[in-house]
Amino acid sequence: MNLDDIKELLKAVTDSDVTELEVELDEAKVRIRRGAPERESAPQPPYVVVASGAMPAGVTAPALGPGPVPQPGPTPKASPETPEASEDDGLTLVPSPIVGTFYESSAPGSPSFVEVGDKVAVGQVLCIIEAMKLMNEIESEVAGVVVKRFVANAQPVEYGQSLFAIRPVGA
Amino acid sequence: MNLDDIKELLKAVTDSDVTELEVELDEAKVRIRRGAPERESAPQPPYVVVASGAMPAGVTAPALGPGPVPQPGPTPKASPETPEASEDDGLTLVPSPIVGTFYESSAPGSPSFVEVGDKVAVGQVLCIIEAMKLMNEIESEVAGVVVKRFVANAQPVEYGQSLFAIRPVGA
Amino acid sequence: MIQKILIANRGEIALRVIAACKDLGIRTVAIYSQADREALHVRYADEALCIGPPRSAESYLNVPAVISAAEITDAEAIHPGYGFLAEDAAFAEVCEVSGVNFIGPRSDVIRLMGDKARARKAVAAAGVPVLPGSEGPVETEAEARKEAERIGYPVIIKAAAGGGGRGMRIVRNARELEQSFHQARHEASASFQCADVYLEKYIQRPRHIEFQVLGDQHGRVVSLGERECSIQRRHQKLLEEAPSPRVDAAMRAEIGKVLETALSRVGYSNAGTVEFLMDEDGKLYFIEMNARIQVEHPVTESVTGIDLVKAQIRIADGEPLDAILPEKIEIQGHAIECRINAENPETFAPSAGKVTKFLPPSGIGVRVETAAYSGWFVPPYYDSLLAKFIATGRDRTEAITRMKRALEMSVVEGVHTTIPLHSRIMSDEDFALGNFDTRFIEQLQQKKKAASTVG
Amino acid sequence: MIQKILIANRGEIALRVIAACKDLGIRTVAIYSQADREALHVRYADEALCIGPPRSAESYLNVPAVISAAEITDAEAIHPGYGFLAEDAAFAEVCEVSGVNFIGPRSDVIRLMGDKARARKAVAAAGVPVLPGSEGPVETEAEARKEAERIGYPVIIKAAAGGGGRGMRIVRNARELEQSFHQARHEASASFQCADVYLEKYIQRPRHIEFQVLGDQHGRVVSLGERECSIQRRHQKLLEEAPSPRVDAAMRAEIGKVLETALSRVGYSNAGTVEFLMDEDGKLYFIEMNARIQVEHPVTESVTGIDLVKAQIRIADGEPLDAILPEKIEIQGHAIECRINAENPETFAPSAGKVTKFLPPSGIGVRVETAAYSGWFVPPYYDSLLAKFIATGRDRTEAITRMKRALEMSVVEGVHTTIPLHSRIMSDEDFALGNFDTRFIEQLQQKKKAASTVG
Repeated sequence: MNLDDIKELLKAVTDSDVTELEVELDEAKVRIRRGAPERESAPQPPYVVVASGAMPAGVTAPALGPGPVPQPGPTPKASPETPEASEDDGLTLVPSPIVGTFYESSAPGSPSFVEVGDKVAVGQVLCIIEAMKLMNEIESEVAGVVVKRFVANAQPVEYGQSLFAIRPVGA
Repeated sequence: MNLDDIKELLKAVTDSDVTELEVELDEAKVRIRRGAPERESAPQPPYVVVASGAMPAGVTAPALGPGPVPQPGPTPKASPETPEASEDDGLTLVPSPIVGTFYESSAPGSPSFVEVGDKVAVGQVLCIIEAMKLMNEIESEVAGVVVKRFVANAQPVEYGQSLFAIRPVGA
Repeated sequence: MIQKILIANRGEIALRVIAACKDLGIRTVAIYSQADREALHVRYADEALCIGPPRSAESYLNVPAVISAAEITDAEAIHPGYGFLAEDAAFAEVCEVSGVNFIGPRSDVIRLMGDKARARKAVAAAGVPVLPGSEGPVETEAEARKEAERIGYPVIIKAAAGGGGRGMRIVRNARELEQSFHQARHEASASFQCADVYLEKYIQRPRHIEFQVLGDQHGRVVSLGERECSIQRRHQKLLEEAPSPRVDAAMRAEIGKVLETALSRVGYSNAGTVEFLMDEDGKLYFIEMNARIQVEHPVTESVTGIDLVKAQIRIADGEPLDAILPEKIEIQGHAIECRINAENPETFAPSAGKVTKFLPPSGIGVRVETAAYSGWFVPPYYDSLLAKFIATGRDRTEAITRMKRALEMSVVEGVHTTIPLHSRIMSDEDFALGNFDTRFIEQLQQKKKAASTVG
Repeated sequence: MIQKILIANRGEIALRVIAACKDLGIRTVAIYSQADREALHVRYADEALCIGPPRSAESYLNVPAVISAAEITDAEAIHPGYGFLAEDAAFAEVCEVSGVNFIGPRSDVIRLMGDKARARKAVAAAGVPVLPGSEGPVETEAEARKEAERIGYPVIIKAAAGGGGRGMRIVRNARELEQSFHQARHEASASFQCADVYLEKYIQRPRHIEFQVLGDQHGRVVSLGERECSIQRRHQKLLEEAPSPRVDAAMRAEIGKVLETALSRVGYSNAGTVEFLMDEDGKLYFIEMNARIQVEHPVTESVTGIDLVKAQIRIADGEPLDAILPEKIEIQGHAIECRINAENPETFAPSAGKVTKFLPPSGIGVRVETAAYSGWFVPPYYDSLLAKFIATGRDRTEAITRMKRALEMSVVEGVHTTIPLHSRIMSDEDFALGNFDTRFIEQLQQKKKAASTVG
């Protein structure tokens, strides 16, 4: 059974008036439910919550794989700020591609590469991340307007931490 | 069984007035439900609910919910037989009120108190459970017909284990 | 050789007994109430039998059901664990007449130890130091007054049949005596259906210290050293350790020797614990004996290397202590046990419910005893003990350090636990120095309150 | 004194290092890949930092990211655990030049030990018995033939830069030599970018035995006795124990002494393991040295009472072994470790996925090292070690009994594990007698097949 098969099953269930479907086929296990899930999270017997919570557990999860892991990890304690903006708002987040220290300008006292409100072009330098004494220029991958900066000058950043939010031109 | 078979089953269920269907065919297992899961929201204390389903089974168990306590608990390894009948079929199950040994008659060689097919009245003795050398007569709480006996003569029974299924008069 | 044992208990102690049986190659029968179908002792035993509804009176305390379960499963012996039927002399007697091997002392010895006044008299006769007190029950106020003056104020009045603090009255001077005496008799009568009370010397700041003993069925009794159990709240132990920071080798040997003589004389067999109070000068006074395995037995196991539950079973099977114990009992290192209860750490209200996450600690120097797991539902019918964390080290400091780490590197979610309280104890200076008595927890709570008032 | 340590690893070993740091009062920094956001080392460390995407090459093996993480968190030292960067001499060197304290041997010593031929020469010079073999790489077929005749058939040809069985060829007689020599060079070249091969005496039924050592930065090296690691499958250890059923006190002392001299001479510091093969006559031959803490270190900890990871950190901090170790190293009791891998116990195929239920064993004589928990997702990117169960006992029999019980009283659902395989090992007669060599697992599988054919 592959992802397409599961999608097909989903459609079939949607077209029927069935509320629950479980399939065990070869090595795969699929369980589909729908309708009033509020009830289950309320005064339900405990194990039902377990079953319903994390979607069809078992085999489907692996299939989805890690991929773009959702940010809210358990304790990224080192990251003091977390982005509130998201791509849903039409904004593009610029994540740090490496671990290091964020610098807003090329040297102390120099003007910042960009300020909130600035227009930026593709390839324009947004900031520097220093790692092991190397200054890595971070360039914008979109053209747009800088809407927010998440990190203070000289602040450490972890991999994937959001640095800027940019509203792409035309968005 | 393949996907098309499952889709066909889904359609068949939708077109029928069946609320639940379970199929085990070769290596495959399919379970389909529809309609509101009233049974799950039954006002049972959670631990009782836990007690009911065949918990270790993993995914299917939680969905089953409480209902008419199916015997296959986690490891009542001492109970060799389990009832298939349930109150849903209009049958009344007679559970053993104590731990002990089941006897069908008052003495070896004597006729059984009741046989399958017999009519029984309220208060009529169905069997004896011996515990600590004491013979405890188990009386029927309903009037009806004995439809099934779950336990062999001289077999040990645990608390709550089903002994008989009785179809109440008029049911 | 015993082939099959029925475990008349639940929770972590049921698992503890299953482990000992497995280590001895003995088959096990678990019994359970309807509330415990998902319990681990049901899963890990070779057989399991439902014996009744959730309420203990109708299941774990239901003697006919328990005996009957042993009969239909052909179990030759019953291990009662602690609590429930463990110190019920009548149950032990039913086992004896039913031909079931009760893993514990004889029923008459259990009965003797259950009567505090008689127990005290019995051990005092063999030289065990007891609290100065009345010889048996005190019937009249006049008699009580005379005894109090002989013992010296303050004194404490206790119910002869009592336990758990009920029916106790502290009397600081002659003026308070009359009222307290009558109140104590009244409470004793109401709580235990027996108005008998006795008088004892009252220790202001006692430490609670207990000795672990093992006796075989051939008249030999051996002391395995002491446990320090002063960290309690309302007479409920929260934390135990071995050895005690206040008992040295000489005192351990001296008390051990006198206990061995005294208990051998009363025919004590199997595991037992002799409880003492220690006064401010470090003197020990016998208070009572518990004729069973205790919750806190693992700390003794850790420092002696002896598996006490295995020993219990082998004793019940008739083996002599010579075959079970090493020639010389040595106390090595230090061990601490924290009781992780499903309780609010501030109010101590029991917290039943679903344990949504349960990640026990692990690693070097850490032992865990538990029947909990992620997704388990703590039933409201039984005690609130969720797990025991036991940390061992070469010395007390190392044991404390490791316990601190174990408390930090574990997760319990869904119910309140006493973990935060234990973390505070582990960081307390007086605890680190071994400076504490049975009022420690009370003082710790006050310290916290004071700190939060200042802040 | 080191104040903060960055742990350049994940899984159970990261938790093990966090525990040691907590026991020493040192703060910890966890690093993690995007696949490990829900990992316990992230939860239990004082700080945690995401350093890259799931693939190890871009995260745990990414030297600039690791060093940078240490810099921005002000960690003064890095503990590499095992695997990943643990024996990467270049990484150790980067640490040295970056002023970060690498918790392990000096980079030049790691480099020496990484070159098997040089390592062998170095220890042989100091009197450590080595397998009869060629002095360094053998360049031509003629040279190989001469060496093989000197050593005596069977011989084995190995890649100088190799490991894990690749590039190895067994040669049973002169006729096979030509083809095997060229094949081995070809494989070595393809696998390790270096065609150099050397020759060694081939032992038909070897046992794998290794010695744990600790060296301080002041020239002192101490041996902590051996571990028996013969239970392997395709050179992957599955079960280890200490002591070895085939090493007696005299041999332990003799090998220990010669190792202490040899490793002191090469300037070895921190923890390390010296691997030997034992031939059918019980003679030991050095094969290689691992310049790191090993997966199986807990069995040595259990029988010596020494916390090896704490020792590593204190050594890196400059403390002498005199301060860290007791005066005399004593081996007490017996310990066995079972590696519980998320693998199919028949096919050994890794089994990534969600661990729906994880109930580790607990109780007397059982230690667990794990980073797994109910609901955790075993990522497919890293090794398959789910947990280590360590059982200790007064003797080997007790340790086996307790391990058997631990395997029975634990639950892992959602992924396959090697638990059933270990249960079979624990019940095997030859294992109980200590009669086994590195082909044990192969034979066990054959036994099972034979049994099922008969049945």
